[in-house]
Amino acid sequence: MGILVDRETKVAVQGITGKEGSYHTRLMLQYGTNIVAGCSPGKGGQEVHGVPVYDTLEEGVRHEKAEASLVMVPPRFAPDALYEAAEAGIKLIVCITEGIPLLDTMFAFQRIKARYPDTKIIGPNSPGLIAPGKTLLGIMPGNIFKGGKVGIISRSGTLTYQIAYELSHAGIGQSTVVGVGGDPLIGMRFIDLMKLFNQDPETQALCIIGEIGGRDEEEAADYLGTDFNKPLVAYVAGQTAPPGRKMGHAGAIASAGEGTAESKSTALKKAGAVAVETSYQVVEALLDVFK
Amino acid sequence: MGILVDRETKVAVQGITGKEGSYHTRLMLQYGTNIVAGCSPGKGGQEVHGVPVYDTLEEGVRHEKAEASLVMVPPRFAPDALYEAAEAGIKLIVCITEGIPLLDTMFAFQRIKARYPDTKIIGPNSPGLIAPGKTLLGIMPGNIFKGGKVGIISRSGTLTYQIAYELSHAGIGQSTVVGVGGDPLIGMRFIDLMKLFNQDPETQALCIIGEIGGRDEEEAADYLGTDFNKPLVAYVAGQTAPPGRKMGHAGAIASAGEGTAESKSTALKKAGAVAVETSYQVVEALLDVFK
Amino acid sequence: MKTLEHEGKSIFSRYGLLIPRGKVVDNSLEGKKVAEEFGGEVMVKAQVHTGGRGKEGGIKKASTPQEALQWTKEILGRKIRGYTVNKVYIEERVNIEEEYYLAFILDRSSGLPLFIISSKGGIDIEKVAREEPERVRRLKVNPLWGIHPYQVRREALEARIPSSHLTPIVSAAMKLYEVFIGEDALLAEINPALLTSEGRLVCGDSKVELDDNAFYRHQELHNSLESYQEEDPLERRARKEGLSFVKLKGNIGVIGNGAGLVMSTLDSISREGGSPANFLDIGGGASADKMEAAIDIVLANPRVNSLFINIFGGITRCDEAARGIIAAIKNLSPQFMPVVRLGGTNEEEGWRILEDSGVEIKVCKSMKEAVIKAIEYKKEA
Amino acid sequence: MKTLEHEGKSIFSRYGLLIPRGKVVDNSLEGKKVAEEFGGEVMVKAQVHTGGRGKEGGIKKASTPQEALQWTKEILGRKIRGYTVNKVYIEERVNIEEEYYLAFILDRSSGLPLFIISSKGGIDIEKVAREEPERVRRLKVNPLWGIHPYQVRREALEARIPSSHLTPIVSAAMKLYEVFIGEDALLAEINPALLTSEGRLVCGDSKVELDDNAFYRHQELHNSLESYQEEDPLERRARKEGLSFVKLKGNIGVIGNGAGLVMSTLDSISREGGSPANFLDIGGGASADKMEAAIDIVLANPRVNSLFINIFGGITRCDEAARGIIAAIKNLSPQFMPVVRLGGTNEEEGWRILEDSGVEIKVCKSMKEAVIKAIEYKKEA
Repeated sequence: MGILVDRETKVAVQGITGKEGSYHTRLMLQYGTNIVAGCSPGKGGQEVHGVPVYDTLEEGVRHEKAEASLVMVPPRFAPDALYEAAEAGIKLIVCITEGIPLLDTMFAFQRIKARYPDTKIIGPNSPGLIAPGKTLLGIMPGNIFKGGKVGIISRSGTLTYQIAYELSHAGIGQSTVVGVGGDPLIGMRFIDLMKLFNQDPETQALCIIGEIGGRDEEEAADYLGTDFNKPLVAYVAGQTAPPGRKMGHAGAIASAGEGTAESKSTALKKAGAVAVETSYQVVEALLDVFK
Repeated sequence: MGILVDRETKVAVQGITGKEGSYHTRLMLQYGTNIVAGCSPGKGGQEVHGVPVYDTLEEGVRHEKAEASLVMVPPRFAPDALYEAAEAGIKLIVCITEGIPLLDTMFAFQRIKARYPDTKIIGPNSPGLIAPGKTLLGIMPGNIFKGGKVGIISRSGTLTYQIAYELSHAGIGQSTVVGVGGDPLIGMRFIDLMKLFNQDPETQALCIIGEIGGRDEEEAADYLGTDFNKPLVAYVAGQTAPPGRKMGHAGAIASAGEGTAESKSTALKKAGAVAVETSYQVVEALLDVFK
Repeated sequence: MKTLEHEGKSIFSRYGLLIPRGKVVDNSLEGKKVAEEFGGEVMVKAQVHTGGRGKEGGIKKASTPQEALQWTKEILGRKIRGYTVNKVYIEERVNIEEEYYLAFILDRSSGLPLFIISSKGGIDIEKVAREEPERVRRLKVNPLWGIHPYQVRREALEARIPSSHLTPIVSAAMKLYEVFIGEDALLAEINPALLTSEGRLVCGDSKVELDDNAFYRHQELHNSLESYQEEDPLERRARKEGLSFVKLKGNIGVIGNGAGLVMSTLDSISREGGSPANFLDIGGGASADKMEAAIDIVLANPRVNSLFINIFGGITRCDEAARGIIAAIKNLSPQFMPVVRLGGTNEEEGWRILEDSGVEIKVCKSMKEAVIKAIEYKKEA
Repeated sequence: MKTLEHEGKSIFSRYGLLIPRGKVVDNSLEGKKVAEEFGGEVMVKAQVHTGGRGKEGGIKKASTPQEALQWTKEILGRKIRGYTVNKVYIEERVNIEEEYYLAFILDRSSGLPLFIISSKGGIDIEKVAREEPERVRRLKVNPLWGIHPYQVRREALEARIPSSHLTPIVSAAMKLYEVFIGEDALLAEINPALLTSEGRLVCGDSKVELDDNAFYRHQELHNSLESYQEEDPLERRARKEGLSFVKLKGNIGVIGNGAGLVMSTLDSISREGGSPANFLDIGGGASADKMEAAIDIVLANPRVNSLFINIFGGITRCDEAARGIIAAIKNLSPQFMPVVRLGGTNEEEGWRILEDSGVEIKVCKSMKEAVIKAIEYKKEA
């Protein structure tokens, strides 16, 4: 199995009747994801691509035993979806929604942590995660991934696809690929996922795709220096980004003097990672690892 | 020792430089209470009746090892005093203050319960508690109490003094007397204290002084019918109170059909208590118990 | 402190809850004018601090401005459950499809806000709970978690509200919680919560109880409320003096220190065959000034023909209390002999002071004796 | 979104924080008039979206209305760190006893509001933290517990603020937290927080950053803010088109889908010796309309002499993306040959469509090749 999810993982889609929700439900079903339920208030009793829809997620969990959920609702309804999922007993919540007010995220994380400490959240503003050939929870294009032995943790969407595509072409498959989300406040962070990859027998090397802003890469470097025991290749995007400017999404912003691509790369290098300077060097570095 | 407190209990007074705080600190010291510290922002370094004053309670706990605290500050500062005491590590907070907005009390209780589940709170709007001959935490007139074997739990102030006075005169001393507070939302309730009295070897009988409003007496009756194994005499004041009217303090109000003195007395009687109809029958009933 | 319907609705409206257009009037001509403004079809509603207005003829439908005038005239000045109607609320009518119930109340037992929702509104919620319990749901709200739409949806569906009505119901419930927390309410109730044929949720009535202790946070609002003006004048005066006073139906005036002690005094009077005229707690201290105000208020009740002062001396000693009582009685010289019972700290000195004062007082040592004397000593009516 | 000083102060004031009287003016005569109104002694402060105004001559003391006129005249129109001063804030002076620092900031690492307090204000807090760390305290606020006066007192005392100043400091910090939560702020800073000789705490400056994602909750406020008018005109246009655009200093115009991909494109260009003119993320979909707007914005920058479009086809397939690119380029007919790199789903069909289109495009298959071509293909300036 991949980390966190496998072929059997029973998935619910929150906001399944929406345009995005319904579209990606179809793509995920095609990929083989075991979507057992959807929810959408006022739409209970309908079906979306054969998936039963409930008014509340709690019914989806009760009747269909959903274990993981995908949040695909507009930003102002997303916090409610997180609370609902946590209370319904969902153990892995993948929040795709972009644009949630940060204090909403902050309160939701704190409340869920206090009351349901075992609930894991990926995102918000995450493309989801994929265990290639097994299951896909998110909006990633499944066809470009290939099963294999490299784990990927990334703060980016398209860049991850780009790198995974190149890896697949070069014959390097992926065990699990996780997009942690592009927001400044996210649930599972690099370090949380590194711990899972560290214990995952399928994963023989890890690739981290970082960005300017925050301290996730620095934390990863700290962890790498202590307990992590697999080869790690890292690329941190944004070496040319001017400080103080938001690059595309909310989380990608470096404050003066800290959270720059350079400082992050340096920290990772010092801790023993192969830190490369362009995305296309990731493949070379991983080929080196497996030589 | 009494329940909750004994001669050695180290007490801090929050609001010690206020008029009430300073006055009752003197009375408590005279009674023998081991007051080790007081706090009052901006007054750190002073002394009140020989008790060192700190700017923050945390310093009082750190330097003087205070274990219990008395809250004697005006209503709008009282929630802060509760939070401060809980975070400082105080295990028993006795809140004398009357007139705290109920939602402030509600939030304080919920937050403290979530973060410091072992912290006990008595009150708000409590006259405090006394272990006669040992220690006094509160504004009760110490001289009318007498050490002995009857525990008293009461929602009232003066009425408790009246009954304790009559008991003392009749030769029936008290182990510990606790005023739970006259507010609709209180910390320790009848049932919580009954559990402590149940285990207290010094207490051979219990006297409950109830009032209209709420469900504390009914809860006490439920507990009495199951686990409580000492004689219990109860008086519930307010048999003539018109429903829907607040009698003196915020907690004493019976809603239509529930929380009346009659329904409470009946519940207690059914559970095996001796429920009397006037305060002066309490002494007779307890004399009967010890006959 | 309880609000009138229109006051509660104006609070609701500030939080974004929908209310019908409405205006308060105190004469029938104005009632007509407002009805005209609203297009003729209006509700005419007595504004009084009591429930059950409908049954007592305090709520009427008018189909024309002239009818509104007539109903306003008929309702104004009327007595509803002891409350005189001084103001009437003229409100536009809405197209009602369903009547629901929504409320938050501070629950004493759990110490939490309790959310109550029912698919049957417009009548007493306790009655619905008894007769159709499956249509009422209660949810204890953990305030650290908050209340969120999914909880309202779940409870609404469980209470058998159709899922097509969820959106306006959820929105209203969330706003009502904001009212509850934001205004320091002990109760915030919408009953009926009207689902209109346009699919909006409109507050048909309001019931709000505010926490007097939180007055300082909402001074502007509290001062604007009409309620204080409508209490019993003696109760109003007592409140101003800082005394806790409740008028009862009997003839024995009672003053004591401490709510429990006063309540137990009333209990004892009833048990011994008497009938108390009031509850009056002077609180701690028992100074001569407070005692004087207390006696004055108690005696201002024309039914009172006996006076019983019951003081327990704790920290305030009985000798101090005795001096206060004597000073007060000297100043007021009541027409009948007060019964005074003093007990507690320094009681013997207190008794001596009372007895040596030269003032006509019946001094009693035990409560039981005092109660019996107070019943005997009533002035012949 | 960051506010100007006077905008932040007006927010503070709504929450009960004290601010000096002040007025915004855009001409020197008005500056004089306001100074007269305030009694002559005023501060004249440039309103620009950048720090360090003082050092750049953007903040001046005036002792007479005439001086205020002069300073206003001198400051208006000036450029401060790239920002033109269009407005000046005239503010009354207060009697300063101490300058403190208070702020709440959303801390990414802990995911919590961070309270920062210092006994040294008026200068950059990071500098104080480096040089006198004992005078700065940081407290992570658990939002479920809240922040309470005792915490502020404790941190203030630890930061060496004298206990006689606690009351106004505590009150201001509590209100600042309300601003932070109530306005969806990412940063709410008072620096300096002026303790006046009258013992009040007055906000000497304001620094507020609001969360754009929470716009819908604060529409009135956000619409009233001046900040949007002052961005680069191209950035403003991009925002309106829903594109994420940041102007840089080079000459190669870059368009891509996905923030990470575009950032990595910029990284590659720099590494291969080129210099990017901008960051532009068109997001998902890559429709012809969006592509056209993107190219138009990139080419509107006169420094641009090369265009690099880098698209990874995921769910949106490369063939769709290719058709969009061709339509956009046909409409705009740029003066130099665009380098297009397509990769991912259906890439071969995408390449074929581009090559068969008849439009002048250099099609590249790998990113590295594309980057090198984009550097080579720049139009001779």
